[in-house]
Amino acid sequence: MERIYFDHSATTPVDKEVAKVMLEYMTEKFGNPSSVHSFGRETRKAVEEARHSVAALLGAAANEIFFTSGGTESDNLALKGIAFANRKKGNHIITTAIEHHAILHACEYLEKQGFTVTYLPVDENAMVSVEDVKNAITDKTILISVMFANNEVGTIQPIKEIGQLAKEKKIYFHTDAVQAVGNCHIDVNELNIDVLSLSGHKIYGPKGIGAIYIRKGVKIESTQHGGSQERKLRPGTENVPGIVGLGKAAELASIELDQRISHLTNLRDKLIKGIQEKISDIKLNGHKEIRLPGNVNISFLYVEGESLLLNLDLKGIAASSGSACTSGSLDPSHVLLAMGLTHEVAHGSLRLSLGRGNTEADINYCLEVLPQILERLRSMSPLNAN
Amino acid sequence: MERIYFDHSATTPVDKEVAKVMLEYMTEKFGNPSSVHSFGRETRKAVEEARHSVAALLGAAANEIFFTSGGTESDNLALKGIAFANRKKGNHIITTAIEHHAILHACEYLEKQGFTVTYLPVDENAMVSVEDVKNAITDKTILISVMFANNEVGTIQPIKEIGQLAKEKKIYFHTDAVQAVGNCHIDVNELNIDVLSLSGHKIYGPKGIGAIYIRKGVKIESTQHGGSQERKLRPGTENVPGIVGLGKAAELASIELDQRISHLTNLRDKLIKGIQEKISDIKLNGHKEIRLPGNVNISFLYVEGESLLLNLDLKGIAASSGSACTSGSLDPSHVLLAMGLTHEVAHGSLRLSLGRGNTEADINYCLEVLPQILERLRSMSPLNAN
Amino acid sequence: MYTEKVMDHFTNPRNVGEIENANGVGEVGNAKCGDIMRIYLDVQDNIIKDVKFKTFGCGAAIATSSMVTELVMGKTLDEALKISNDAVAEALDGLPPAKMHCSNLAADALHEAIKDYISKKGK
Ligand SMILES: Cc1ncc(COP(=O)(O)O)c(C=O)c1O
Ligand SMILES: Cc1ncc(COP(=O)(O)O)c(C=O)c1O
Ligand code: FES
Ligand code: FES
Repeated sequence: MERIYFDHSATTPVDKEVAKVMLEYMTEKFGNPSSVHSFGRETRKAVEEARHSVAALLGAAANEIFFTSGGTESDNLALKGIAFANRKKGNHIITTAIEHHAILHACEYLEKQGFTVTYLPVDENAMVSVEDVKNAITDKTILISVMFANNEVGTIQPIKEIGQLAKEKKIYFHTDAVQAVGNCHIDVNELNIDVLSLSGHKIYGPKGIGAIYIRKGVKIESTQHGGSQERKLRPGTENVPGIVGLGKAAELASIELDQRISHLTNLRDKLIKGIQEKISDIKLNGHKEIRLPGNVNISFLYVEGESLLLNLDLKGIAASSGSACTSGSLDPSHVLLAMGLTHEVAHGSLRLSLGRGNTEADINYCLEVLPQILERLRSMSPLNAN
Repeated sequence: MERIYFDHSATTPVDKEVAKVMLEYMTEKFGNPSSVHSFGRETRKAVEEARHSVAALLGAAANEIFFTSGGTESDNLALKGIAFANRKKGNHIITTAIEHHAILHACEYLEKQGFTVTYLPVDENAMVSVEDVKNAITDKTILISVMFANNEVGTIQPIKEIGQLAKEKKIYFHTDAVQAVGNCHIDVNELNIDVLSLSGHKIYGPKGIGAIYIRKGVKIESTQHGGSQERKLRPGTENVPGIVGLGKAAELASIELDQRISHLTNLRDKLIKGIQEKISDIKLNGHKEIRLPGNVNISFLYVEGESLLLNLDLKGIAASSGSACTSGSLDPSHVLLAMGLTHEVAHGSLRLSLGRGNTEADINYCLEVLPQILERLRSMSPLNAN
Repeated sequence: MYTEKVMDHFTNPRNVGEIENANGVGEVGNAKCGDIMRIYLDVQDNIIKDVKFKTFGCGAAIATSSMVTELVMGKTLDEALKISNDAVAEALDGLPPAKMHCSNLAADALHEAIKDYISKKGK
């Protein structure tokens, strides 16, 4: 059976060119960048070139980019690194209720360490209000962390305005841009971003590599201790193939960005429209327009996410859900609940996240299969009104 | 020019089979192991198989293995994770003066957090005394961390005896086995090891992946916060290709271990003997017998390490040194100084770390080139007595 | 890491060795890394007729030693005294930031050797 992948927000396949260059740096150019000899020199050079490529994608300077093991580590480093380094200035952090767990759980940890965290609410579209951010600021606030785009419902936040506010108030502004990088135009200077997290495997790069942009002058301390790699901020032998792969992926993202956005937006809107036309009792989650180009998130009333996923999987379609039943935790997605969805509606949510490899044919196939599955599941449901 | 790689302690090339399987998990089987669909199922399975392979190499159970981003992270997690989780029991940690910076700097961090750390001295062979460990134990001691084999001079520590002692005293015992794994027989039960760090790129596996063995029942807390990957101890999307690659490398290490040890020991002894015969005024660093099979570390009096390295590099030989001039730091290798070497002698140290790809011909070439280089450098040296 | 010029002076160092009846000798140890350099001068009529060096140090230390001897050969003492660390590094098309201190070795040893010559002459 042909398989259709609609779960690009979870992870993406590694681009062929990216894989090729990584292979070269695994078996041939395998030196440790810290080494004096020629094997070391060639990888040291490659790491610096990759740093330039990542910087270019964000409008940053190369020496403002540090490589980490992924989005989670970048988020942890941003929050803990800034919190502990600026403790004397204050102990208050502002974030939102819909952040990724990497942010939320790092914040909970910081609360145990004596920090105070404000978790801002969002509206029914998962949008944060700049006014709310403003009102939350106290003279103890040292950091504002608001995600660029939400991984579940795709809503893109007013980053520029929040950045502007943070700048005026001289508070550091971090954004978790793991989902936005490669899908949105990002210029850290234009948007007033001080610190930004990104992850390789969400942009057709490798898993196990990420980066953090840190504006020159930001006071931050490391969370991992060891050698002097990454200017001591992030010790450990550099993951050269990962770094080189991320560099290549960033390069491709820079080149293809406009094309990706228009391709994905087109497919996304076609899929949303098709579902709306063919299936009743649904709810589009996230902001109607200000959303990730590849994100479709819809709640199908009267059905439960996991059984929807399993049925789609049987038909060769890979997707994800905000249902509690897929995560093993008690509550459905904290994002959907924060948007005011009831448990029942949140339970029936389906996320189809499109990628550059998807085609109109994929969308058509999905639009053919989905109504049948829903009919079957709804016919079994005790909640179904009809 | 042909290049000879004698820097396997710094990093190793990725095995061809390892690279092949990684490639498959980058471009085809690229799913996120947390996903419900078929793409997720196939990688979830692969991750668990890799966990078994790593466990098998150590005589551990699969559920005692957790994947990290490398040796540095494993070391940090071991020390900080155990320290913070057992703070109520005590605040004293015992380690040695010759640990890798990942351990030493993590300890310094812990000292700032209120822990007390004893750094045990070593003898002239870089050997730790079990008696010293015993005498350092107080009723506040919660953790003993002694490296398995030293990365610079190769000395292998009395791990079993220290483990036995720790077991009797009911103190956790961690060992940084980054250099020993794949080069020594290790059975965590036989050796009484509670926690062990290893790194993929030192055993012909990928960079950017490592693992930590944690004996069932050991109280440890995570240092990174986020999703529920690696049973919440180490959140972040799993580096599937890295994990699968590490699994394959562990499998190969299990199969080839005896053969690697005899091959390397043979080459090592030939190289040491040849140098001793051909070059005067030298000093073999590290224990004569109880050392890593591939480690040769020799100080050449009257010369400085970096110029030695550069000259070797010009002849196509890649090596490393404990000289301050190669590291940009103020002091030469803390390991060599802890063994009682003077700055000058430490400055002239050369580490040739052999790997499974090296041949007798490589050794012969090195023995041909090295005396010429030393003659040249010594003729320039103001220290040379003659 | 190193420029072509550095590698050239490192692999083919100029003026290595000792001058038997040197009338100025300067030796300095690099406080930062423990490296050592010795410079021998043969000064005639205030002019450096010959200069040689011996160095225990890194690639940059050897290259700067070599370069400094080349820079001062045939110069007057006044001219030689004006040669700074930066000038030596510059003549080598630069040094990596972590290696800038190595050039101190060469310039300082030269200045010590000149001082030695002047003090001996004064006696
Ligand atoms: C918004 C967001 N932040 C952080 C992460 C964590 O990234 P990673 O899993 O690469 O550590 C993810 C993806 O899982 C994400 O979507
Ligand atoms: C003994 C020892 N411990 C820890 C490490 C750190 O491992 P990594 O660089 O993979 O993080 C190394 C290697 O650099 C090592 O040799
Ligand atoms: S009914 Fe089984 S987890 Fe929800
Ligand atoms: S002289 Fe030691 S670093 Fe250059």
